[in-house]
Amino acid sequence: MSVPPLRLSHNFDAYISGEVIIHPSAVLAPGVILQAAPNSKIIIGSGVCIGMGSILKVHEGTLEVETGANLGAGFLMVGKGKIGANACIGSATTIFNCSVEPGQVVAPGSVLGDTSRQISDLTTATD
Amino acid sequence: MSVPPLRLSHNFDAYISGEVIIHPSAVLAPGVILQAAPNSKIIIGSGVCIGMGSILKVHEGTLEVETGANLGAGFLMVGKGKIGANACIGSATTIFNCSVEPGQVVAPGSVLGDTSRQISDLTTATD
Amino acid sequence: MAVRSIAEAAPPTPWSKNLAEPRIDPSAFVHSFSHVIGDVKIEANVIVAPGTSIRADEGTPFFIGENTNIQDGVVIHGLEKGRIIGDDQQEYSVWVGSNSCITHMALIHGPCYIGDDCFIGFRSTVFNARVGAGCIVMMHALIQDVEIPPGKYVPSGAIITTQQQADRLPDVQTEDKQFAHHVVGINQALRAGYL
Repeated sequence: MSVPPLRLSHNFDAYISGEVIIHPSAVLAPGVILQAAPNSKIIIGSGVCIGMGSILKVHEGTLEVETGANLGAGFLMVGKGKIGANACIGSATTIFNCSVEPGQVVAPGSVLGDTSRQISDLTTATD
Repeated sequence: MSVPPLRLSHNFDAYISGEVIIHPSAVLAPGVILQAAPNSKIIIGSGVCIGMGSILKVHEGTLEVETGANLGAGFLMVGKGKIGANACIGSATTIFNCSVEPGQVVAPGSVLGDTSRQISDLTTATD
Repeated sequence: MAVRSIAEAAPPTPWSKNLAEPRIDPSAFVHSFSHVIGDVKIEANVIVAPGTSIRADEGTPFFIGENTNIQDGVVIHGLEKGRIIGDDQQEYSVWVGSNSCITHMALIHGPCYIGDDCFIGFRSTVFNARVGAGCIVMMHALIQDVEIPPGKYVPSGAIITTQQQADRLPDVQTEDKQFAHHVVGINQALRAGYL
């Protein structure tokens, strides 16, 4: 799978909007965007580490990142779900409307929760 | 393998001693300790994210964390080595005198670089 | 070097009304980024590195023998109940003997006895146990509810929770001592940063 190169954001600050609860021991790298729509929320637990340029957005329900989880640079999560405690998500991974078990390791550049139609005979199709 | 639970640090400041060069866009969670002995140094690249209570120490040579790498809460690194760009290291991992490739994901609670004697016939010994 | 304000009396609790304070030998070094709380006796030339937490606020008292080295990120704590007998035949929640090395991020949880000349490796846990003199415990090990005879070697990642396992541990060999010595040596190099 090919993923665009990660680049450092010009903006060192995180952008946070809506109901977003961040434990004081969590850290957000530069350029992180956390956005919860009305009637939904984002919860970031203790010791969580969110890599540069990551984007987490939820439009309904709760998106929770549990204690000690580590989200690599360029992580994208859209929709509700839970990243379990101490899970480790490789850089440039996309998670759509699903969850990750505690302690789980996700390879960099993965796509989880993609339910779109797969075309098996394209040589460019990925795992 | 058993690892002690992560604990919240009492110290909200990082403790830094010796020649430690930190890019202004890197972020350090509470309780991080970075320590370089004389004639050695630590380099923390842009967009790096270092989780709560992590300890990085080098006694000779250079310990470098490249751009976009994420080090989970309670990470411990002792000795020289390089954490490659965008690598993602699970929480409570120990790295002793060795390196991690760019983009690599390391499972939480791992030990890398341990060259101590292994005992194969202890049924209790783990990988 | 003088001990700074991090040595505190234990807070009053339902089980302990007395505000015991640490007793720290003037030759010991306690880093200002560490916490030493309650009835803790620290002997000569002990080093307590940054980021350590030695809290005798529940189980008490603690003893740390001379020349012992408590590295960064170590936690020493004790349960309210349960005591071990120290080398002076008194009761302690945690006893750590002389010339021992408790390395980075180890968790020493009382009731717990660690003898003289022991090495406890990175991130290992010792809880409700006795570790005899001269033992070497490597990294990420768990020792709980057992008594380890003197001079035994616990490999990295071992989980020793029954006495049968403890009795089958191999003896320390020269190479183990060299490895432990190497790790302690690294800390000596880094110590220049504190003093």
